[in-house]
Amino acid sequence: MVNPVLLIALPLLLAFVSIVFKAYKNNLLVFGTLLNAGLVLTLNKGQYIIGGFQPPFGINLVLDDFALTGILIINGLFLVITLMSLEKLEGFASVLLVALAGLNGLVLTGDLFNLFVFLEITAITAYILSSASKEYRYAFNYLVLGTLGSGLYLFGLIVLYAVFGTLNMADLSVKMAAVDASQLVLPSLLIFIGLAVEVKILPFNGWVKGVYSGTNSLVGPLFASVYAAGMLFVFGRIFAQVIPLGTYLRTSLVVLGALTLLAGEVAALSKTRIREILLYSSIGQSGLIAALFLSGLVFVAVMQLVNNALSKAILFTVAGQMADSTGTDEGEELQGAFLEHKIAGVGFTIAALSLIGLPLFYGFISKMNLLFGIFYSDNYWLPVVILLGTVIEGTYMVRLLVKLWTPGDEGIVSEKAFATERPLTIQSSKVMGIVVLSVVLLIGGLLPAVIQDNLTDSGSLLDEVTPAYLFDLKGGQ
Amino acid sequence: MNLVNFAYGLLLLLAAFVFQTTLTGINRKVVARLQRRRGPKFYQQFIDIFKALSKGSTTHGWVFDFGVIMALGGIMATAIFIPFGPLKAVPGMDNIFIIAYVLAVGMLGMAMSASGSGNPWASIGVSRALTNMLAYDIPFMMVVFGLIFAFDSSSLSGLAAIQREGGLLGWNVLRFPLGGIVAMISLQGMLGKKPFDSFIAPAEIASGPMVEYGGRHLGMLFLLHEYSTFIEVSLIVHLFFGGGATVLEFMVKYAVIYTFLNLVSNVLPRFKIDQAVTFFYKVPLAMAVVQTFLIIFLGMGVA
Amino acid sequence: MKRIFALVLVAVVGILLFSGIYSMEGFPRYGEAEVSERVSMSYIDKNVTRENQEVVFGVSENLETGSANIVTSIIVNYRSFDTLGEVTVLFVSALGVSLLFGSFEGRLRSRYKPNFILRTGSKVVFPLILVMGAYIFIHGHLSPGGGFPGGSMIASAILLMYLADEDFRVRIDDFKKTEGIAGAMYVLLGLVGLMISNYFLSNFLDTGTVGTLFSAGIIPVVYVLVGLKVGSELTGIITDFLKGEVE
Amino acid sequence: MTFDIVVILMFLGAFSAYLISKASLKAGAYATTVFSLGALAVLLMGRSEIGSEFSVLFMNFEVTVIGWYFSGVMVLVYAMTSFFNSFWMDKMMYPGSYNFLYLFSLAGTLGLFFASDLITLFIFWEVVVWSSTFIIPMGKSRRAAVVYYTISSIGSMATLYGIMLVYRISGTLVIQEAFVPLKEDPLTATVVFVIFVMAGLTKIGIFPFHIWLPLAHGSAPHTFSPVLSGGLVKMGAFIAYMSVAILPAYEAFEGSLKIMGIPLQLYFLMILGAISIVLGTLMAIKQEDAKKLIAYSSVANGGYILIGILMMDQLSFAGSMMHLFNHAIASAAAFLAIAVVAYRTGTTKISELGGMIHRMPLTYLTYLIAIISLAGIPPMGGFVSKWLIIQGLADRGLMFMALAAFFGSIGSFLYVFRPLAAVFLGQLKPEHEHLKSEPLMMKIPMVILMVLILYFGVLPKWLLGIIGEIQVAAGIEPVMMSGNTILAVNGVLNTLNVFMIFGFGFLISLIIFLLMQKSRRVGLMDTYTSAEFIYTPELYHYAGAFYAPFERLYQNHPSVEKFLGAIAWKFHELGTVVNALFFSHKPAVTVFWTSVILVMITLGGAGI
Amino acid sequence: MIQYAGIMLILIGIYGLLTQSNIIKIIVSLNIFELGLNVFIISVGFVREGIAPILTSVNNHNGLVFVDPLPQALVLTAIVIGLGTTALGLAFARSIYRQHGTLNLDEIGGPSNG
Repeated sequence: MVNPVLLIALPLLLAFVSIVFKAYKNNLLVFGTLLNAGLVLTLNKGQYIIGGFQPPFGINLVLDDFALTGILIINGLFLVITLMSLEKLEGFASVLLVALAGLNGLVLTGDLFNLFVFLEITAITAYILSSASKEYRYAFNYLVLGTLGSGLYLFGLIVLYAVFGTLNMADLSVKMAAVDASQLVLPSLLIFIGLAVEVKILPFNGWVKGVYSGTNSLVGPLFASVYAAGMLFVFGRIFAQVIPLGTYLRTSLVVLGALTLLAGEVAALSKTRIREILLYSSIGQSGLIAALFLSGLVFVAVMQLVNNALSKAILFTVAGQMADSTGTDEGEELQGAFLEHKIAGVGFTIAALSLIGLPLFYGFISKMNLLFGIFYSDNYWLPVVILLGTVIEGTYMVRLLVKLWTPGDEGIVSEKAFATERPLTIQSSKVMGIVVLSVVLLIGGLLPAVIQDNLTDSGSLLDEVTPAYLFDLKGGQ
Repeated sequence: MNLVNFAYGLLLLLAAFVFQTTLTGINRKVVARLQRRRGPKFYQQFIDIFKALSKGSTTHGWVFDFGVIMALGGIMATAIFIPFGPLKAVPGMDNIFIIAYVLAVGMLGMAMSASGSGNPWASIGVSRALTNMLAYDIPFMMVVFGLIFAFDSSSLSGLAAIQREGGLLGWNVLRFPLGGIVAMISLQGMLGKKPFDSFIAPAEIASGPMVEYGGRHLGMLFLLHEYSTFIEVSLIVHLFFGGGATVLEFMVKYAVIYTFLNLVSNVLPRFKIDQAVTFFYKVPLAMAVVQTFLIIFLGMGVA
Repeated sequence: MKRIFALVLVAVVGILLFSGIYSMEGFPRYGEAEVSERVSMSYIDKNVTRENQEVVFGVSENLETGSANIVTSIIVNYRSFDTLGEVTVLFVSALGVSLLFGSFEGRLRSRYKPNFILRTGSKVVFPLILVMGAYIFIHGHLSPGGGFPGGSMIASAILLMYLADEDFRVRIDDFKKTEGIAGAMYVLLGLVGLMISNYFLSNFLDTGTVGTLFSAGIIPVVYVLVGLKVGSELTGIITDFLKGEVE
Repeated sequence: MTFDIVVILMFLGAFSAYLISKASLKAGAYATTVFSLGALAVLLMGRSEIGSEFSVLFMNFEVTVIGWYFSGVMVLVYAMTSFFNSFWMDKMMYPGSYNFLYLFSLAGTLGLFFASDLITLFIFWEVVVWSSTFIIPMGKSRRAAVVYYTISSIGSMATLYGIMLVYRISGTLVIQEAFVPLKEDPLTATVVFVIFVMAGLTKIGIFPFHIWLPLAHGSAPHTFSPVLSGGLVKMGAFIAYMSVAILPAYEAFEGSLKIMGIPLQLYFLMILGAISIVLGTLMAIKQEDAKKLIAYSSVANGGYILIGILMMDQLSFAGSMMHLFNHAIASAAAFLAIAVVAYRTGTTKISELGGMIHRMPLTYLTYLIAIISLAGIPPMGGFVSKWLIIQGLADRGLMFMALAAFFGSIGSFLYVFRPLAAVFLGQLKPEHEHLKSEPLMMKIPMVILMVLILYFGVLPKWLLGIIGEIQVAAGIEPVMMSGNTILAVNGVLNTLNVFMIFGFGFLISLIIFLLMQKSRRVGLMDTYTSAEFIYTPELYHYAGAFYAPFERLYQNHPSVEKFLGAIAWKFHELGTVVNALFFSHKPAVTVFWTSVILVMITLGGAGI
Repeated sequence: MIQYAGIMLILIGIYGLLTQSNIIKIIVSLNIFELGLNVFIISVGFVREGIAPILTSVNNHNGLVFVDPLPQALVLTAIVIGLGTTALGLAFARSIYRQHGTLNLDEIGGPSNG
């Protein structure tokens, strides 16, 4: 029996070791990520207590379906992304190990204050990673907002502690459920804002643009898929399972999520730089997933989250690599970039199509299910927003794909001669990573049962919130 | 369909040719008198046609020939569908829409042949002819549509028979006066008479589509012209003037209408092509829509 | 204009915060916190894993946590995972700072030369501060203080040396190694706990009698490690900040 | 069992075509032909197995008559067009992918037509959309692909909403059962109908969703335009059919306001169809590019098809179903003819061509027959279908639709004649003097299509028989035939007789022609030139602004393209506003918004 | 009342963040914000007449009225975390100064809106 705390402790240990043996830190990182990815597969669900003190007095790790999915995604993607972009590590190996520990802790912990600590660990690693672009003003902006956000989170948390006298999630959720939700608007809102900064919900996400638009092929996918996934898992944990939202707050926050979706997609539409397009798309997706969590649709939110994380890992890797090797990620300058990199191009395309939610890819399955979910919660306006968002998203994604595949001006038959002359190189490690991720997306789309079953497997928390209406694509009805 | 039908059809074709060509000759005389001229002999038109047919000619390739053959063939086929008074070559084939569309084969053939000559003037003429057609046909079809709805029949002879049941007052031109006027105006356009003759008038660009023709080609086009006149005027006679219970009745009505149109034509100036379109869409089309509206929604004049 | 607007906005936020917080049912008025209804009561009574009991200073033995300082018992025992995280935060910040300034060489110099008193006095005070720091983290379970204050004091001694001596340079690598080793030891300590009692960071040592120096199980050990780690981390941060402009 | 094999085989065929293309491009292109012809053969042989059901992965299928009919049309168009693929292999950016996507989209359409539940339907719908989206930019326009995708996805997303709504209400996704509860609830039925039919409208290219059609059809690769126009557009008709026949709209809207017996909802759609006819015609008339011209004609013909389907009666519906087939093959043939020209000359601009008949007479003939059918002139197939539609309209007295139909019919003479005159007839340009004739592989599909167009114009019995079955399945009176005579309530049409009389007239005409004196052959430049001496054939060719006087009448027309473009631009601006409002390098901006949101939500909460 | 003071400090911090464009001042504002927060946290655990939660030879058993020890433990963590972010923020500030030659965010261009 493997204790999930190892997922946090081992990378941390390796991080400490890595500054002693500086020369081996990259090896330690690879070792650590591999170890973690391996460990994830051996875990058993359950509650794991730290220090031997029963919750709510001590801190515990909760490894239910939800958290298991979370760490599976986080560790798996972390491994793939790290292996893809080893050459971009520079000095960040130790930071990445800490980040890995932090993200795992974030998803696993069952204590709200402990969550705050991990939130800060993760956030600080993110600040450091975001300085990799040498655009320190954006990193600074992120730091200020992140700190403010976690401060507000702590504020809300302390108010809750003052009232309920506990910091344990399970304990608190029971106690909070007994109280009239309208009493709890303020602390809930403060906690929401605190997390919303990291989850990238409009208008708390002012930092995203500066930080994401300069990311390289390592940091970009890490932020957009792993960090985003981690933060969203936390968000889902808290707002779908811990803090009961009153009707009013739920509605307003769902509206905020929906607005984020629309605003993100619309802003992406107006952009031409690839990473900017992708970052706004990330914002939109975060809004969508947050809205789903807030609506209580945990299962479909997780599906969409998985889809988003997998797709964004590919998209940002390719976009970052484009920027790294050609010095620009302006779509116009990179016309026909996939001519010489067909495999990466196909991977990029699959990711983009999956993100839009087109069939044969996993995104379709998740989109279907989330729509069914929303309809069954008798919400008829949110699907309209989501579908509108999908149309916009499809538009700019297709626009981008078409540009990257088929160079040429309007009115002229597309030819190789029009392709970009910038020297785009994509290492074989990246190509392999992209292939792996796209195959996962394809398998998820064609045989949804494979991913679906892993998400629902004999679970605790997730199964309880998994609604009975869930569309079983195996049966078709 | 058997050989008898074909023979009958051939006969009808001959009759129509003789009748219409004679009428054209007479009309040339009438118009000449109107203009205080002596005018040609009434059989001058026959002479013209046969003379042209027998003369030598030049050709610009096989489309040029094929187009003419197709045009004349199409028009003749259409003429066979038209009941000559009570006489019909093939029963059950006088559906108005069939006639309207078969008519187009001839048009298309001629247009093709003209363009095939390689002479841009011809193409310009064709473009004008087609534009003109777009102008006059729609009000006309609209009125016809109303008629079909009113009587639930799209057979020419059927419609004519229904009118004759009501005597003189049963004539559609009286039942549906607006429609009648539209039909007459459209007919003027169909026949290429003034004021709608800019595509074919000798004074316009090199006689329009006909510019390259001579000899047998031109002769066949003359034939085509006679037949199409026959078809178009017959349509009106059948649709609005009760057709003909006897051949004579039909011929009289026909002659009167044709002459009347000719006279009208001779006192009017000529529209430019876009003026013609504007005119047709402003006045006759509006009238046709009103007429059809009255028929369909108010049942006015439907007995 | 902007400032007035900001003021108004902040005022509105303030009013809402105040009214929101104080209108909540069950939010304790200042000074009226009901400790008995909170989890803290068990920390005071040290009865999380055992039956309710009397805890008497200098008498009670083998409690679940032997720390006389209840706050310390929370930090290092009940919520020790937080502390590991806290150490990590500091660790990763120091790492970030050193990454940002990693390529710099030399040392920034103050516009003002350190005066004689500072130079001499610092040499006297330096060992005293170090000893004081060590005292504080070793006695964290008995008196106010602990690894963090103690570590900070050690770092402040180094800072004092920086101020006093323009050419003072620490060997940053040694500090890094100390930091890394101390951190690793902390985690290993936790893992040992995991092996021995199946709980990560569990208190596997004998807790002794409340109030004596060798009591409280792993607390002093952890605090020593934390103290060393924090001291070297802060030293590292100070050193990095004082690095010069030359790349 | 035949049909599941077809569907699966087509997907596998797509992959194998890709792999074969890696070995040899030509072989890959021929593989598309082989596979699509194979599918056609299987479809024809499997007619007896209509009604069979099967499942693949999580998708369920049932072969209905209408699905079979539609897929037959689709596969025919694909198969015929695929003969052309090999000629463009070396000119295409991604020939292998082209072959792959070509068959992949075909497989998608098959799945779509055979789908028995709504999700399967939607899956294949989207598969077709995205696979074709990636073929289009290989042609002349990247924007076309984006517009195509956007418009398509507006439709498909609306439909998806409809599917979800239906599922929410009825609890099933099986097409035959899902709509049943809607009959009792006209309001919801209206909502479902409107959003469901939207996908159909976007795909057929009904106003105001028509803007993608000329863009995409006009600038797609030459070998894909026939498929787009002849084939994929018909998917929309399928959806329209489903929303009217399966919903069933007439029953659900029994209580709503009716105009001439047509419920208001359907009448409104018919008006859109009518607008499409008029608009497609007007726009086609003024196009300078042959492919765009045919594309706009597809808009107009889409209007006919839609109106006919919405009528759900004996005549117009049958006409519409038949027109679907006729338009598919005729428009495919026309596009193929233009493709031949483009293959030899490299352009499709009308004014840059001329006199092609002297170099490629067969292509000319194909084009001629195709446009005769498109314009609805006997004795081609298009005539029969248009006749049926118009008879049906006359029966119901739908005067505005009829007005549009007449305008479309007559207008089509104008636009179809234009390429005929300016591309194939007229002066041959000196640079085209030495063009070769069309290759043999191109001749084959053209001849087949020509024969089909003519055959179904003269003997439509077989086709109308199938359509009758469709009508029976849809619960309406089937179109009646006696011998070769179509019996409508207000008229009869014997197509064979029409053909024979036409032949008779032609024979007489031919005899007259042959009896007379032989003509002397002269060159094209040897014409009446108003006493000018002209030596440059390029200048002696009337091609640009063919209907200038008429075009002038509506040159300042309001444009949906511009309107939708303005909307798109507004979205773009909105994005910039979002960007400027919320994203900055200064924390103060976000802190400000945070405070504002905090205030708003707490204030709102306090109020409740 | 110390609790009100805490909230006031939080508000002052927010005001500073809203109005200041100098990076150092922003960091200071942030610190004020955190300070206020910490004060608030401590105040939540205060019990009137309560003693510090340390057993000594004087206050030698657990039956006495202690103030809530947990917030104090939390504050300790929060302070250290605040220290970490401040250090990193200052490091960023120095980097920004090196890059742009100014600490005023208004003078540094933002992301382009192109």
